Amino acid sequence: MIRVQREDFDIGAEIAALTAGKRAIGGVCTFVGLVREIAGDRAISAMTLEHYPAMTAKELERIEAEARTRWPLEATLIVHRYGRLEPGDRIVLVIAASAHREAAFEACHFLIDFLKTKAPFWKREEGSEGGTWVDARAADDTATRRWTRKTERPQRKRRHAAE
Amino acid sequence: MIRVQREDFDIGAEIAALTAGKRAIGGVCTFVGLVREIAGDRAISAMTLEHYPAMTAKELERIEAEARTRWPLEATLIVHRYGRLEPGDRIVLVIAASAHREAAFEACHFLIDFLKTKAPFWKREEGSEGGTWVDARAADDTATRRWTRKTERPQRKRRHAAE
Amino acid sequence: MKILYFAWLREKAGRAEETVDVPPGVATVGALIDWLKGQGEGHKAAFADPSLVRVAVNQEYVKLDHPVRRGDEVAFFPPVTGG
Amino acid sequence: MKILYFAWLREKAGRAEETVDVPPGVATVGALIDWLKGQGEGHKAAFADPSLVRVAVNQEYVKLDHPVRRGDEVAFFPPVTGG
Repeated sequence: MIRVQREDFDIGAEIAALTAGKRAIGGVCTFVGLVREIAGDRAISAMTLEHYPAMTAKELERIEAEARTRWPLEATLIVHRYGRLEPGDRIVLVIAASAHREAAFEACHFLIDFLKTKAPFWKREEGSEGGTWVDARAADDTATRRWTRKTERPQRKRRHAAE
Repeated sequence: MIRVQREDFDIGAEIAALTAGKRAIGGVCTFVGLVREIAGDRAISAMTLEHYPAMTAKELERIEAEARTRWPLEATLIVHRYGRLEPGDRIVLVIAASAHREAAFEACHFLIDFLKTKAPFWKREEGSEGGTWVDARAADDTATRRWTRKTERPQRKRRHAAE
Repeated sequence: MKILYFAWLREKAGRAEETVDVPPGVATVGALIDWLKGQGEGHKAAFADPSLVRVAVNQEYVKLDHPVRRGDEVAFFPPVTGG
Repeated sequence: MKILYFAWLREKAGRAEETVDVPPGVATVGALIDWLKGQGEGHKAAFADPSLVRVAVNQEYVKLDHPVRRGDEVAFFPPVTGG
């Protein structure tokens, strides 16, 4: 399930609603992204998240569907906010629930890594010297490439063996 | 911070309390373990968690301290329940918060992996044919060994490079 | 053809969207960018460094050689920074 | 010396804890287990397969060659299954 909204979300309520009655779930991994007060060495007073509504929904659904082909998941949720946010505010929520904890961890990690490089959101940070569009991080591309299926990493095999 | 308790916990409230006012946090990774209604091919009606109180607290504190030497964490929490639980009930909560999501994910994963093989808890499952003590899973030992520092895995290096 | 601009491309282009009638020769994303660059200083500034520009046609990521047709929704934006 | 038993070791030993006075020669965890096995059928059953038994002395995991002393708290239990 995916949702893009201006409003805040309640993590506990989201997990409870998503997992209610699904008694095959053994592990729930959740990631929450928060607005930091510092970006690089610059103090941030607020941030505005712009997005491309028609495409955002499609991309998030695509990412979620991909995760569900890769891991045996009982439930997934992505909630992403847009609009003006302040330090400490929640930006994004990703939940992956599975019978086993490895699948929950991997899928949750995959979802946020992909979201960071594929979902059409842009952050504009406001500091004392005005606003600046955030630059994409090369580290995010690297994180996403980790999940490329063609270059099967030894680690991925090892993890599955541990399940 | 660690807590061992009979009572349930409120995930959203725990995350909010743990991260309140800590504006350097950019990512919070949370794991929640739930009682499944099936274990192997056996239906479970309830489970009782026994533990060794004096040692449990020490072990959880040790595991938490170890995570904090390995990753730059702003906050960590482990809450583990004991006593009688039913399918769908929450068993354990692990939270790791950091400026960066990779550290939050890795530390949270490390904490639950270590807890599973080090913290002195024992599960007794009740089914239609009576109670059975749960056997330790070899997969849990494998998962814990992944984090052994001496056998540095290529994956661990790659991940850190991605930060 | 509907053109959308996001983030700093929107600011440089001076508009969030516009509907354009492109000449028949403009059949790919790359050709569309070249044509748009001739439409004013803002457009020229927006596309000054093509390596910073990402493109979606009908809400799907595409490359510069992707075809564009009448009725398409073509969006230009910088690398994404959500999450 | 205080001995604690958990999970199925507790059930087999038929007790959660006991305070024992061990002979002077019983100076390691391994020797303590051998001595306890002679204390009754329940004890014998609990320690029937030593590979399934984990030991903590004063709440720290130890191996069979770890020393035990008067005043120690020695706990026996199966591999843990929490989380």
